[in-house]
Amino acid sequence: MMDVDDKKDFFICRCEEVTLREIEEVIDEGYHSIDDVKRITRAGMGLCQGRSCSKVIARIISQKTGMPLEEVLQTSYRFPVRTEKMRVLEEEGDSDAQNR
Amino acid sequence: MMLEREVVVVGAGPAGLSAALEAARAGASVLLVDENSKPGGQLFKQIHKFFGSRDHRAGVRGIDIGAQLLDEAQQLDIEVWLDAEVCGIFNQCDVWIVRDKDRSVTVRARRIILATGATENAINFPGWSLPGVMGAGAAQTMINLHRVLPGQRFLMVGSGNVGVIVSYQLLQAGGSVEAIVEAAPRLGGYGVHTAKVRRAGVPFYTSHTVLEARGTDHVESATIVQIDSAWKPIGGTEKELSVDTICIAAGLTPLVELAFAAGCESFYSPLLGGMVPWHDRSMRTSIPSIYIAGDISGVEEASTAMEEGRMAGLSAAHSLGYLDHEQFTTGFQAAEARMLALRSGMFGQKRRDAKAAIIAHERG
Amino acid sequence: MGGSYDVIVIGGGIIGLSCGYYLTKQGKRVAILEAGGFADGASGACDDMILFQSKKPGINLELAFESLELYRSLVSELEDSLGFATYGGMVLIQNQQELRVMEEFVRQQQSYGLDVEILSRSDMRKRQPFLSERFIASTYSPMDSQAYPFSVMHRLARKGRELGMQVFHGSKVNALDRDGNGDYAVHTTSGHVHQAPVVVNAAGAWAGHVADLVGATVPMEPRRGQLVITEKVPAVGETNLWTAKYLVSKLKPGTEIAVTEEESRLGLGFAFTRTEGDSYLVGSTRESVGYDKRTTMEGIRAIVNQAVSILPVLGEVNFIRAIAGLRPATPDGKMVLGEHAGLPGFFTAAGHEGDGISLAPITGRLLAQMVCEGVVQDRLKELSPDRFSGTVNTEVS
Amino acid sequence: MRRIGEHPVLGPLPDSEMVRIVVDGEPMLARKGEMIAAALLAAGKQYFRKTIKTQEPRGIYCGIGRCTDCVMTVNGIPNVRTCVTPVEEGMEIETQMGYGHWKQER
Repeated sequence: MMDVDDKKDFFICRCEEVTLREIEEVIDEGYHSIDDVKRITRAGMGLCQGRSCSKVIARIISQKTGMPLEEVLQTSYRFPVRTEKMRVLEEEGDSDAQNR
Repeated sequence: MMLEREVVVVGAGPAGLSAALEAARAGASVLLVDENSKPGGQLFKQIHKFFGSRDHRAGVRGIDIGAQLLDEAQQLDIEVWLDAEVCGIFNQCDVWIVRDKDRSVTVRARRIILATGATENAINFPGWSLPGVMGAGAAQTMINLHRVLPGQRFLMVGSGNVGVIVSYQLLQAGGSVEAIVEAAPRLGGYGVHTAKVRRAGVPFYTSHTVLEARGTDHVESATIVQIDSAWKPIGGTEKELSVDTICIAAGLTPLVELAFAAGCESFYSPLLGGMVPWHDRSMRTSIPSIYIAGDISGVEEASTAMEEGRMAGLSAAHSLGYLDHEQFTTGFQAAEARMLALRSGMFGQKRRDAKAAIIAHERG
Repeated sequence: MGGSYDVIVIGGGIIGLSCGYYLTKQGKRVAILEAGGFADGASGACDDMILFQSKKPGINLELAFESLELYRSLVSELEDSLGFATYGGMVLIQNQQELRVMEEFVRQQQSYGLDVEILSRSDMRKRQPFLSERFIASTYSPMDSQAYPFSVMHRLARKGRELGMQVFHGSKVNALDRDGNGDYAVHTTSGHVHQAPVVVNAAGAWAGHVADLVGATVPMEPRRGQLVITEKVPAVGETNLWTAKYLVSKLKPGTEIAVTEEESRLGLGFAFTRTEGDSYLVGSTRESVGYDKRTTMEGIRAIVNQAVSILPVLGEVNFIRAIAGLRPATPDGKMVLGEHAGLPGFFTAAGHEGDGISLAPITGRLLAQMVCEGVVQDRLKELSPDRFSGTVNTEVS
Repeated sequence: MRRIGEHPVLGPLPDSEMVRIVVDGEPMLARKGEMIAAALLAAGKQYFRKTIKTQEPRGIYCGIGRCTDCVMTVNGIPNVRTCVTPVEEGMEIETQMGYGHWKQER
């Protein structure tokens, strides 16, 4: 019978290709916040900045440590919340004329 | 010199459109911003008929409601920036927007209404990152908006409203739905939608989930399995389905990144999708210049989002001095009454209580 | 409630963890008290660099050489690559004025044994083909290296724990007192009280406040640095890059280098380093804004526009995040390392400004020697906290 | 994977001006203004990129420009989200291997 528990080598973080096993190992070491897990495994550091994985990682931390999900869910975000090309900041189109 | 606007509405879905309309009708100058090339958000993917009271345009399809709102927006000469992504909010009032992925502009807003909607939850299983595994919303966008079937043989994971409605729409688009699996012992969606899909012969498997997806460059098959009350797979119940696309409809989470990065305080409401910005009855967050409306304030439906949008639009305009007290209260209370009417029945009551808990929460 | 130890280290950044690790290696029972989570301070918001060219000749440069060797041995001790790499570094020069200042600076560094030279324009472009045309020359040192702070801290903590070291997160120190026989009682906001005869103040930008708790004087000013992080991209040239203006913002080698009003207000300087995750850290600013760690539109715009003007290819590269950290800055630009006179057992190891990553291992080892052997090498006397005890602890800009 | 011709609610697929795009060197036609991802799905393309660490194939996941799994190299520029980028005449689209490569000529 396939025991799901031994299958932990699939990705939780799609962008940085971080597996469930790697995330659980770091939690077992005593790192119990999304930021801690991100900084050590890189899960959440990718192009989508944790949009696909941060809620899942919070659930894994909560299940493994017994901490209520409410205390673990991500509430700190950084600008820019959309990825942009560096050239977009070159000339700020601040005048009304440029924006009609 | 920085651009200035009285009200900037972020997101032109049902909530944002309604908020922009109410604020503009009240007399405020409104800038409506949306990152897509077409406004309407989820409305333009919802080809099913809405139900509810006549006020909620029952019997009208989502896409038609969207078109009506757009007409009204044009008549009121609301300034709309499409293909405009909001990247940040500084000092609680400076909205950083990048237009057409090409040029950045900062708009100083006296009021900001965030109507950024929600994002789909993930379910992780071996093979879930294969091409062919996608959100049910992604499949809905492909068929209803882009008119392309992402596959031929579908497995739907999740039997809530999104799961059953998208399954029906996949059938309408010419796809075949091999099964709908639901981890809970009972089905989730409203009976009317579930019945349509059952009549079409789609098998439902409750207390089931996806064990694994297989394929080299794309999904080729999926194994589903029965799970016990502790969500653990039960040996010997595996069933392999020959499918090429797996849609995940495991609920939505409010898209709160802009609100929290701007500094809005959070409140945890599991029933409404998780962390939401705290807000008072008038839809104002902990930051006086920032209001919210729609799924960002708690995942519900397009119809409730439209009413919340009206409430937020009216409150924001009124806080700028538009509408006298009497005009404001009649409009606001009418919208609030319609919204509360939507939160009826067993599901509705739970959402009503969850919303009341947010508003009642005494901030530390 | 709380434990008793040989040494309590206040601050769990890369400096605190290095001190804790080397003390534990010498047999001390150590507890590290970190107010926030893992790498919440400047260590988690910096540019990974073990950079020699930005160090004024003298003690900083000398210690940086020793620190580099320690990193090499840490790679084997901690059984991890630590993201340690030596890509080399180039300081870009725009005009004759900057060239004169850098030639003098390079001469001094060479006299201290740094392998650094000035490259001609064509040699410069061979190593960095994407540069804008306006640069006339650059320095080059093959020694400039880097380490990935998160791996270094994670592995220091893990190996330290294997040897018995304790690390407590979310425990902010709010009181420090000494009992009759000279032991320190360290109170935390969670109500714990830990005892130890020796306390090491490694609280970075907050080291001044920790010193106040025990009546000591450490003038420390937070200097905010904003950074922008790009998406993953193929390598942009061979080496990491800085501009001569970056050195001005950091060391003020010569006031002749012209800077614009915005550059001087933001302390803007170009720093460009490739990270463990194949993305680039693009910096930076140096702003005296107290403990405000938020990024600003002005800061992000200045950093991004500066980068694109220097490396036009970056125009098409996406930036995915902006962060800020607080560099701990002392009035004389040198770290504080040593025991406080009149407070036996109270040490400070902080104030590395932008050199925390490069000097962490050597700081940890020297601090451990001071605690365990009770002797201070002459060359380190200039780093003693007592150099400030005469001055009142005002916010020295 | 194909276009939805006749739809009970949306009606027949309106005809559209076509544009010529080049996908991994192969020219093909796409409907003017449709998203790159939709055009490639309609043409039956199995995957859009291979990941950096494990070279795993990836395609559409969120469909609305948030998860960045559908990125490809477009006109020499890597990491373009194909589900929210419309096709244009003469567009060069490449399956992105890892983080892509610099377009040498500027």
